[in-house]
Amino acid sequence: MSNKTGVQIKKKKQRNKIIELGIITTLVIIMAIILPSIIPAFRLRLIGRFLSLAIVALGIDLIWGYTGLLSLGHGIFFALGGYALAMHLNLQIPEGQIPDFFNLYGVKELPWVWQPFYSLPITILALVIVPGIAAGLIGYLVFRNRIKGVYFSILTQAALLVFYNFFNGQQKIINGTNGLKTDSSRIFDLVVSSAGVQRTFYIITVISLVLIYLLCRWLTSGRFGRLLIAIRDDETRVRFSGYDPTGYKVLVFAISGAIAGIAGALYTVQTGIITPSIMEVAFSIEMVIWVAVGGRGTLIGAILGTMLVRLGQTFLSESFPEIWLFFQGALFLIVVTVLPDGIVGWWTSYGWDKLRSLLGLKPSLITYPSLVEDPDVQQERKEMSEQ
Amino acid sequence: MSTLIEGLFNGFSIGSVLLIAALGLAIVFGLMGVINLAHGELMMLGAYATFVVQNIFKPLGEPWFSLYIIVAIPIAFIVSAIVGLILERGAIRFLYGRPLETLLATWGISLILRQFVRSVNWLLFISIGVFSLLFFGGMELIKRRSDWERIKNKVTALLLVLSGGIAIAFYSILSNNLALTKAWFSTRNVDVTAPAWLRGGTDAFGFQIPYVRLFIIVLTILCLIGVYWFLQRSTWGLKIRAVTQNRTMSSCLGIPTAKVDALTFALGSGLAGIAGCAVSLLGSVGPNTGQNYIIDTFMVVVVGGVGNLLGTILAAMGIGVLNYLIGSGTLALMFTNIKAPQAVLDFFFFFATSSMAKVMVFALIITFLQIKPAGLFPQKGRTAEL
Amino acid sequence: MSKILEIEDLTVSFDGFKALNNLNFSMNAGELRVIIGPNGAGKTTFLDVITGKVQPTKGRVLFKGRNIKKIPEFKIARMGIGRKFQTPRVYLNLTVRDNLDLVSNQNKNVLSTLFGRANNNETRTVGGLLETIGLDTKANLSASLLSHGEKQRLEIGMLVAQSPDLLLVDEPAAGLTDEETENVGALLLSLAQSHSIIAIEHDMEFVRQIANDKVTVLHQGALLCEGKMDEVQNDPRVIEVYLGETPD
Amino acid sequence: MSQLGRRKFLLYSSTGILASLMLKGCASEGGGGDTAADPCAGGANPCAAGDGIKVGILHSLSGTMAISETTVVDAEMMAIDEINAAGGVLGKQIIPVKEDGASDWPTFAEKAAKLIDQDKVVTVFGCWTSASRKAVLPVFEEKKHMLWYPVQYEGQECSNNVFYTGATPNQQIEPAVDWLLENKGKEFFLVGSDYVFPRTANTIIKEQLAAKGGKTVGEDYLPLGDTEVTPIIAKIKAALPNGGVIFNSLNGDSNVSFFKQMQGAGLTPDKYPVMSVSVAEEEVRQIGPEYLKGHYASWNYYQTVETPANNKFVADFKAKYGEDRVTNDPMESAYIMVYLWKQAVEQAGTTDLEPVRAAAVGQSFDAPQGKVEMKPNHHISQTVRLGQVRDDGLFDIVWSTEGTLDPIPWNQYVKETKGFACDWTDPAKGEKYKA
Repeated sequence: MSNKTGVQIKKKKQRNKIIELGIITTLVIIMAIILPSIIPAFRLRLIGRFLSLAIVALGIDLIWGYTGLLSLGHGIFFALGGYALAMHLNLQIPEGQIPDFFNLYGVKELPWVWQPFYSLPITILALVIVPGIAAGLIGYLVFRNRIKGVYFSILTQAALLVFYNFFNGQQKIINGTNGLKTDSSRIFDLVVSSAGVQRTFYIITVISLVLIYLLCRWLTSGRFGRLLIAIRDDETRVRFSGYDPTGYKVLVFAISGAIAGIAGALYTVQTGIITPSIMEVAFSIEMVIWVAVGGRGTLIGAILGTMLVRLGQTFLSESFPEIWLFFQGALFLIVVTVLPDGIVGWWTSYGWDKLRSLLGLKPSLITYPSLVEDPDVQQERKEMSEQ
Repeated sequence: MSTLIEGLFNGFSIGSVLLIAALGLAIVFGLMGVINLAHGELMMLGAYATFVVQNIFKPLGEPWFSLYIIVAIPIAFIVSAIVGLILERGAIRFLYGRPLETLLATWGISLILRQFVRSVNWLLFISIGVFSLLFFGGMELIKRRSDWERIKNKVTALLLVLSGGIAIAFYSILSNNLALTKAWFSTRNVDVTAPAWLRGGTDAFGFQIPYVRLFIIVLTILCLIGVYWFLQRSTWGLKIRAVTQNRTMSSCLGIPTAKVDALTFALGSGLAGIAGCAVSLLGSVGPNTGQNYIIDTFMVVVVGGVGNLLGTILAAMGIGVLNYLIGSGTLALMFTNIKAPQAVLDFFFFFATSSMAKVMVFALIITFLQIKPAGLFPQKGRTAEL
Repeated sequence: MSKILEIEDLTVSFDGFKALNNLNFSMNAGELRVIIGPNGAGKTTFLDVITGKVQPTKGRVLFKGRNIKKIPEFKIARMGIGRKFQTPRVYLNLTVRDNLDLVSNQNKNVLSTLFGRANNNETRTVGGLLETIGLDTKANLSASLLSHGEKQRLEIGMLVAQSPDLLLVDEPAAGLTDEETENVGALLLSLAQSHSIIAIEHDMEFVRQIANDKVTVLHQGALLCEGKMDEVQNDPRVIEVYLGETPD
Repeated sequence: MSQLGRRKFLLYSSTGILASLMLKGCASEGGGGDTAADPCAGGANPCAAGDGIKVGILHSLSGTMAISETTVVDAEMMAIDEINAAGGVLGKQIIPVKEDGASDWPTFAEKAAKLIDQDKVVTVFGCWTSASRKAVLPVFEEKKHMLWYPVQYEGQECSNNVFYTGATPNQQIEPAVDWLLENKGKEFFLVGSDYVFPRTANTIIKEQLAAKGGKTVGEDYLPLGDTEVTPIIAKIKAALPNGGVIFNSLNGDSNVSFFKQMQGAGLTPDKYPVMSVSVAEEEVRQIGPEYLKGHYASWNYYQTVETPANNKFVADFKAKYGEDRVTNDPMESAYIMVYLWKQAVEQAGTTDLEPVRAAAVGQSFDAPQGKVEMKPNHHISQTVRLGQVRDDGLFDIVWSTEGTLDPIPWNQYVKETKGFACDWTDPAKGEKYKA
């Protein structure tokens, strides 16, 4: 009996995998090849930015959805990645010169932190490694002492504020509030804001999103992923089973930070500027709500949620700028109270069946497990056991 | 000597602002385990209440105007407490035991409250009133029917749509009336002016002590005494502590836990209101007022340890004094006086600006948490599962 | 016979309150020891100290002759101490099989967990365990769908998958039906053939079922008496402490 | 079951709230009156044919900067309404398209691109902070479009695509420092918010003081939005035990805390006069005149300027937006720039960008502050006035330049830009040339 179901499940899994792969390929073709040729450049740029935000949402989902760590400080890593790439682009100037803004503050020598960013490979490495290490370090200092839950959230938020102040205050190193522009810089002798370069960045964004999605899939599907869920659900148990949760949490937080770094870099080149305001408290909390709307603990939900919320925001803040905050606040409340599992969670547990019954289709075949999973049966069982 | 006293006094002034702002938060977090990101906005409401009271007293002239602040404190407490009560009943009680979700929900609330003070006008106010009257009144009426349980969902939905529709219609019909749609506060900051007796200061110990600072220190001490008395000596305080210790047991003993939750949250919110009244004497009053305090106050709670007033007090004072010593450059000067090596001096002068002092204080907090992860006074015993 | 666990002069105090007070305790390898005691006797704190969750204020704990002071919990677990909690603590969002698979993982380092796959040995262990705890038909169900008793059994199975030398079991019969209590008791007894076990229990019926070796009675953080079940049951001090709560 | 019921209830109630908010939005959009009816909104674009001329208005309507920027929007809308009431430009009505920068710099860039590409506006009036201007600058430069910027700023910029109607440092900061040196003392303490304008302003002041025999005894920067100024006040007391000049470039909320706490600490205007460059009538009102009385500010315009144009401006503004409103320098600059643009369009006879850009230089306008003229470096000539706060929260003008000062965007006190100038009328000179 168990063997038989095991084989069935394996087959089903394989089939699902193929379907998933098919969907991904189709989406990639649509996003990367068809879309750029049919919508205007500045809208494409907008979508590119949303997609880069979806990447950071994947990172948040990894630590919040799977590992149960709510970071309110991902803006730090996002900004670090963005700054890394922006510094490289700002250095694409004739030999011996330093970026313009340094003149404002009377800086004559390129600060040492800028030196490595002359080289593109080092920059690309740095925009992954630097946020990763920063996240790892913050994570290590916090997790080592078993600080978790809301304490962790608050500390990440405070760290965010500290980085924000630091970047704002360091005009002589990274131009303070004004931030770094990338639009008028050149890359491979092409202007960054030109349509061709932007389209390339857009395609790179789509590809990165897919690659990072696959990475997250791989991370969350195996034993490692199950352990993350175990840490989320009962960390003490994990510890008494002989695992050291600190190492896992540090690693996954670092990975999440690195993902945010990549997202930040892609976002920056498609925005044209990076400033410390990217590290404002509100933005980092918004990242969490994207994941919550889509459905935490489901990777596709993170992407979906980001796109929906950002599109909604663009539309609503264009139409009703004065009351956009009402909407946003309501969104937080609704998602948390009514849709705790997000759209994807709701869909898998209610929506799909509802749709089928609306269409007059037979409800999908009830096997033993799904019978047990049925909330009503569960309720009944509970009531019976209470009697 | 005078420098030392001045330094300590200034540190304590900063600390007392942190403390009065963190007090309500510490109570709500310590007793209920709820992280309230809207705490700053409750402070902001207290500050706006102070503004309104001030404007009511203005036409009365002296000597009444001098006393407005005394009236404003209880009013601010009441306003914030009522709003806190509504929030607890309306949203937060559904989220007990889910701290991270509470955190997100209260952030949503804070966004709404910030926009509310920007947009609020008589019409919006009345429309909300109409809606509440229709909806909750209707609910009360229908609840009496015997088949209530069966029709609950449908009726709720219907009532919601109906009363919402009527309220919106009401709003749109009257929305051309300029007198009604004039925003109460608008998006601009409002001015709260301390009464004359709180402006200026007195010379003592060779430096000037601002009256406002003294006032806030005294107010903080009064609040502490009040909270201590309430929690330790009053019946409701006993009930609150009982529920904190063991909710199920308390409930079995006939303590109305829901009421206790609401009361605790209202108390914390009310204290935020008083804090808002206090900070309105020092800084700006506007929709974003609360945001300026929220992270600092959380740091106080984290360093102090959960559910321990003494820890909160020490943490607030400690952070206050550190902030002052580093930010004002006093520490850097001290090291100059004792002829510390140049590298050490450079280090301390680098952090001797207001911006960098924050960076330094945060680094110190993180270091502190390496030694005492659960704060100054951690809860002990086997119930203290981290 | 060698001592698997020795506890000398152990004191644990929380803010002056002594949860454990100069406790001395030792047990042999292969023994099944039942610890009883009224509420607040310090039973759970006792387990907390052995597993490294709480650090002793005074005294020391030797596991297989090694002092476990300052060793983090996960390392103690790797040394061979497994613990079952009072309320069953399994990973509700994972399937039964995954629950067992996680603990049976032989190399629990971050990287090997990330890149490694379950080897044949481990798969076999998991398969065998599923049968032992009687959950093979529900192997692919999410653990949240199990009944209370099934969860208790799953958790015991997870303990075994860890292949520890010493099992600490905290009130395994709490909240179970009579039939399930019997099941769990039988499971414990069969495990006792290959493991050393410390079981904490309130349910005297159950204690009688499993207590073939010695029984230890704790009271106010200190050892009250120790001996065979019959001796303990008739000890006047024990009767006094329990104030007639013992069914007789 | 009750679980489900509750969820449903919450779902319904929140959708209800959402719906009501949406309707509210529509209502205020239609009835509020501050948004001009926009015949171009929605669907196809009938405006291209020539029913009106679309201009963009790009400010923060939400977020921290909304407090300041909405006042500027009011002034711009007033100018547009006046022009439309007088028959419009080239016989067409001006149609303002408002966008919200939301106090977020990337959003500014995004909305700028939207205004240009999608709404096809002929020019944009907008921005307040330097950071937002720097964020949109690449957009305007790439599209060779036109931005009008109404706020005093740190200079060190001169774009062909921007017209600046706020003061450059030599039209605000430098005269103030000269006056202080002459009348108030030689020792200066510099206070500012931690961002580019105060930092650059203070760099200039330090150079200027060094050149003119003054002394900088200390400086400190408060993080944006921070309200605890005790450490700074302690520093001031330590550095200036017997009184001296405080030069204040704090921004927004921090000013409130600064002045309130300064008074308590006994730093009074007679011993510690404060010269502010970001405190105008609107800010005085928010801080409370009680705290500010006797302190100074440096601007080109005050509500109390006595010119016929200003009397009309103030009266019209109060009639339009309410008696309790005040006018200030950025609002006046915003008002000016709409008129300067209108004149340029009329002279060019078209709204095409290049003719308008060329025609704009040399336009002069009888502004509330007096006559102003757009110079070849795309900044305007201005009168500089120092004001002292009086009981009612307005300013007594204590000093003023004779006539106007020409703008100098590249600062002559800063070594790197000394000797440079900007001239867009001569292709050989352009953005930055050695004069």
